[in-house]
Amino acid sequence: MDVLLSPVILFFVLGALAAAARSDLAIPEPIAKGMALYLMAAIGLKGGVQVAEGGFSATMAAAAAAGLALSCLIPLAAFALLRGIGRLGRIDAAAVAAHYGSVSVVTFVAGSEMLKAAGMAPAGFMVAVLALMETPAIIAGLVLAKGAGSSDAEERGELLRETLLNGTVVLLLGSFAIGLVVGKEGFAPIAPVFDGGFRGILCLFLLDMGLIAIRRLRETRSLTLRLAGLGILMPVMNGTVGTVVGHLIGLDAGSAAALGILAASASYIAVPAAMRLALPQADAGLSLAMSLAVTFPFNIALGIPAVSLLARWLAS
Amino acid sequence: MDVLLSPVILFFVLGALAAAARSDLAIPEPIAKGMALYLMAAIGLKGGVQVAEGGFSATMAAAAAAGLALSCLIPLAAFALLRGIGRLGRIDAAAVAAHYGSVSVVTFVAGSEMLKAAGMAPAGFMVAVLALMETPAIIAGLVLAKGAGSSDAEERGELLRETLLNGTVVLLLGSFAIGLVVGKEGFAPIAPVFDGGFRGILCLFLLDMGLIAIRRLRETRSLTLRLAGLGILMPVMNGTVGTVVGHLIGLDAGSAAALGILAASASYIAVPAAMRLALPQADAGLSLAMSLAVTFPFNIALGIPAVSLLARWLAS
Amino acid sequence: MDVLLSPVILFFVLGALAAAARSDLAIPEPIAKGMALYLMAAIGLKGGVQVAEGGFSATMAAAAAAGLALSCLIPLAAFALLRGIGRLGRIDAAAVAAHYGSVSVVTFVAGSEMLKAAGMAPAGFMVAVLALMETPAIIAGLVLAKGAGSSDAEERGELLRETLLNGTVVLLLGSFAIGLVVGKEGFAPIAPVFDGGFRGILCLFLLDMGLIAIRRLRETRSLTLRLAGLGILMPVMNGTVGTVVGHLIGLDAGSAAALGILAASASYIAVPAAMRLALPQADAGLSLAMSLAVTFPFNIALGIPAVSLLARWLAS
Amino acid sequence: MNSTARRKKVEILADQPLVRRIVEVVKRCGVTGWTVLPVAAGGGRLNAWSDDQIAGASAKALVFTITTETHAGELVEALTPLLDSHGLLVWVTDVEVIRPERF
Amino acid sequence: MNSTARRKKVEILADQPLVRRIVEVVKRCGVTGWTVLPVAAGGGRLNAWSDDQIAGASAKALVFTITTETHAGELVEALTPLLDSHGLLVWVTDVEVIRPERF
Amino acid sequence: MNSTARRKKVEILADQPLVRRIVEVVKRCGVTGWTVLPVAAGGGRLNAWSDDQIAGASAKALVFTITTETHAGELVEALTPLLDSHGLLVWVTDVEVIRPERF
Ligand SMILES: Nc1ncnc2c1ncn2[C@@H]1O[C@H](COP(=O)(O)O)[C@@H](O)[C@H]1O
Ligand SMILES: Nc1ncnc2c1ncn2[C@@H]1O[C@H](COP(=O)(O)O)[C@@H](O)[C@H]1O
Ligand SMILES: Nc1ncnc2c1ncn2[C@@H]1O[C@H](COP(=O)(O)O)[C@@H](O)[C@H]1O
Ligand code: NA
Ligand code: NA
Ligand code: NA
Repeated sequence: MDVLLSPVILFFVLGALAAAARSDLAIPEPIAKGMALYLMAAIGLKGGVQVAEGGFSATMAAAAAAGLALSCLIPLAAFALLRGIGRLGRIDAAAVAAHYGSVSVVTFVAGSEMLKAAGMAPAGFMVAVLALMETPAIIAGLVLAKGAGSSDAEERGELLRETLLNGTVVLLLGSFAIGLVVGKEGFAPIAPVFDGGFRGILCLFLLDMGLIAIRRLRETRSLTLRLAGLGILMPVMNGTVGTVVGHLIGLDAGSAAALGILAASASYIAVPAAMRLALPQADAGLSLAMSLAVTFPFNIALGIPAVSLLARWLAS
Repeated sequence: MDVLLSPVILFFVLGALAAAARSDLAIPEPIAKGMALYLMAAIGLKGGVQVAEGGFSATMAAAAAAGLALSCLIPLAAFALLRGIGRLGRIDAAAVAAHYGSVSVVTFVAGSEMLKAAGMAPAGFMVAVLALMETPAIIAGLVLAKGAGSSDAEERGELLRETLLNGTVVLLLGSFAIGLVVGKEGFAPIAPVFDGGFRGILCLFLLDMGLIAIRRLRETRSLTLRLAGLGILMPVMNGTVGTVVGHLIGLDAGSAAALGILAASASYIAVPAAMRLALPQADAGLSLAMSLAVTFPFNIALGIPAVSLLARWLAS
Repeated sequence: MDVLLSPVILFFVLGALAAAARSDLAIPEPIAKGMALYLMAAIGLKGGVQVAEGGFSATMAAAAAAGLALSCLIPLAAFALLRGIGRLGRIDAAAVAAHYGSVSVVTFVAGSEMLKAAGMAPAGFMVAVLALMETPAIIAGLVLAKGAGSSDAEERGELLRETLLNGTVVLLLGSFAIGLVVGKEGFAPIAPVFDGGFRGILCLFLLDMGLIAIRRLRETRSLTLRLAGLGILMPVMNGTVGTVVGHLIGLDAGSAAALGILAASASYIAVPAAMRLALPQADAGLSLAMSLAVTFPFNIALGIPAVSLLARWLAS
Repeated sequence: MNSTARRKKVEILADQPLVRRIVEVVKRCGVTGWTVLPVAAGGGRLNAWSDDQIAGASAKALVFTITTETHAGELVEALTPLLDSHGLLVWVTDVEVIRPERF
Repeated sequence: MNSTARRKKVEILADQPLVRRIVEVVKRCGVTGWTVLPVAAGGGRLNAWSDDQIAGASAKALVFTITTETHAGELVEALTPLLDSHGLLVWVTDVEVIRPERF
Repeated sequence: MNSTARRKKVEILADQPLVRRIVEVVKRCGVTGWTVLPVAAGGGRLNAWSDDQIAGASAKALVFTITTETHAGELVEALTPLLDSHGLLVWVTDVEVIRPERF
């Protein structure tokens, strides 16, 4: 409970309230993007440094495999729900499903902070799992849409390349690798920026997320009540599955919870950009409204605490 | 005297000199805006944390009331001077008067730093007083202009809403509330950013202020010598009144000086934006030139030290 | 060798690899510019503080004179090489020569960090030498181009003013002066930003440099193999000359190496902007490709370590 | 083959804080869409300005909408009250659009 | 004296991630150059949007090229497949250029 | 009713560092105002570029002014010396302005 009164969450609430009251508070877009890049570099580095300390293990490989599997399979379940309950067309359902199979870096970061505060910090390698989970869902989504759109073989190759070399993935894995190479000692001189500054920047970033989430909610016309409900049901299901899988493959409670958080989270950075290219006929506003304005706040406020409890209960 | 050789002031001087010499030195606008938001979040948080430590008191209520009164009344005096001595028309006089009744966040921040360095740090609740003083002056200014412009009832309601929910006010009061809630302990993990980084960022921000102030001075054609004189006379008067009022209502020397600084300062963020909407016929360049290029540098260089001396002398 | 595995260099490599793989990773332009300004302010301040500690000396004057001489004379040698071996026309050769006579702030910063890590930190006054070396080369370049373009006397005066008051120079010398005035004590409160944050920001900045260097390399059509070769030959020659001169005028090994690094580096900020105005007929893409995409990476990877070895060997 | 048709592009240069109000006027005139371009600097009768203001209070933006001649006329009509009071600049260009049904 | 000539300015409003692809189409049509302007905000049939997205996925850009009538026609033709599928807006204006050989 | 009139919109695409000089030329030609739009990217005869340069040395901007046919002609004339030497692009469009006295 206490964790909900941490500055990080309170800044998110402040942003949401300001947007709800139609305040003109706004963070300049390049600053927001700069903070996002900073957060990715920081978690990549810190994860790499931790793995450099702890060494590799079989659990890591199991976590990676589980993450990949979740990212491929969640879209299938999501697609069925979105078509059946959500009454979406094939293309829109496939696009939204891809968002939910992929992951949200900021949800992961906020979740890690909360887990750390609760004394159950996830393992450093979970950052690599995060990076691995970003893209398979995109491909799953495209398969679900069955090559809709004008995509021929060459175009699909191009899209695959663009997806795998997506800025987020490259920065996360790259920083992770740098953390691995430099280790704790090499990290020390840059720690004031990447460790000391981390939570403060995260506060400002979540302020912006609160503003954006509520503004997007207001601007979207195609978000039905049924779809909003799915925006809550899906993270509940995916989070449970992810945490249980994490527990079964032998992850510690914190890492299992982190896997649950990854499964529960929905992308709003990498996937929207890819869908814009690959499924341009899909309603981009709808996917963003669901992932950013429904699922993200739900996860921050309730999903993460719930998943932590579950992981702790499983481990006990 | 020594305080004038602090890095913060010297960076302001550097910016002013660079602009005077027509150097092409410039800080990208999103960066400047990002720094402004950071500074507001930081002073809000720090003020809230301090109040959380010290608890509420009757002096706080008195300070808030005094601040509100000053923000409402200063525009009246300023309006008379601007019409009489400054020879401005009613609309322009009302617009400029609103700027002087409201406050400048950066002047307050620079003043707090100088007071702190002089061992007379103002109380944490002065941040809330700052936020309260931002908007009443805008309404006073509009009343002085007597509903000039095409504003009907609905439009006035809209304007009031926009003014009260101005980004600055929301961020200041919101961060103050967050500081109150999380207290010293919750602030610790984000202190490296919001406390450790504070003075350094302030340096870079004042570098930009120096550049902007002098550039604006050069671009403005409607700033007469009489008006420039008023840009110095008004902060002297308002600063004296504010400090004396602060002393009379029982504030400690540092807080009384801070109230003087708030009274002496003129807005160049919230009020110009509001005036652009509510009094579009007013000469926006003139208000900005007076507040930013005359009063702001005067306060930084002379006004703040003078007010500090006065407060110390009253308290002794 | 170990220094090549520092986070700073590894982030440069990450950026270069990402650009080579055509990832869409990109740092928003205002952020990159903000980081550049921050780095200049930081090295200026730190240099000034160091000189304030150490006091002035005859060596400093000698270093300044040597720097000025190198900045004036390097363009002559470079011009001859670029015309003879590089087969460039007079105007293009003069423009490129000016880039190589001037200096790269980021190369200097990266070099200083590496020298510091190797226990041979350069003297604080080398920052002032850096600032002095920025502009003479521009004038030398224009003389070499023999007043080509439509520049009459008035225009030349204007250009000289703009060159001397270039933002980089003003910020470097201004921060240096501020560091001198405030000294170690005045620097302490802003040290978390300007010292603590330095290497972390440098990492992110070099990430961007890696991205930009490789992207520029790909976009440029006029970079021949001969010119690319000169982009390596010139820093080797200039670095050797600079280091030897530094040794002869009595600089310590670290400062001699720093002078070598300055001589070896080629401008990609101040000079391109000046050339755009003064020699608009020159191929701007070519100069940038040589300095940014060939010489900068070469210096970071090989030039700086080589010059350090040379300086250490001379001093031993 | 693409079908094309003549339309009017109405461009409005206004102070940043006014953009929201202008967009409301634009929407009321039955246009199908509108776009806002950022403006970096400018100069007119009174002052030169550039977008280096901390508050953006002196910053401007360029709103444009492509629409039929009729709607364009209505829009210009509806903007008239703001023209002098808020110092807008408005101008209209002939354009040829592809997919006329979208405008 | 400057020689001038009539040319066509083709403007394309598109999603940011599509710009690279559009530029490729533009280049293939034999134009001498192209320019991209940033777009701050807009609104159309579905949603209003503004460029405050962290990822820029809903951001737009305005690509324009000035070229001969023939090349303009070819470009419009080449863009057709993307018009509906990717929701581009395309319009063409008459312009008078100085130094016609550059366009 | 609004009075409208024909004017010329002169647009100049130039390197960022040149903008100050161009604005001086514009001012000398008796126009009532000018506006600068930021440019994000582009490509021409030599290189493609985008505004990711740290120094902005390869960045461009778009200056435009709306003015009478006479002044537009003078402006084009005055820009001629810079046209080839500095690689400017200049083009002119017909526009219909509201409140003709402002242009
Ligand atoms: N008639 C129009 N005039 C100007 N911009 C438009 C127009 N219609 C649409 N747009 C722009 O195109 C984008 C997409 O429109 P739509 O596909 O209708 O959602 C909008 O966000 C606007 O920026
Ligand atoms: N035909 C054109 N249409 C639009 N923009 C152009 C055109 N030609 C050149 N440009 C722009 O002008 C810049 C310089 O062109 P160039 O001088 O040919 O390298 C390019 O980077 C483009 O931004
Ligand atoms: N003739 C014009 N052509 C282009 N832009 C103009 C013109 N006149 C004014 N502007 C723009 O409108 C703004 C306000 O002009 P003014 O109201 O005359 O101060 C200026 O800062 C310019 O950005
Ligand atoms: Na997920
Ligand atoms: Na005041
Ligand atoms: Na050099």
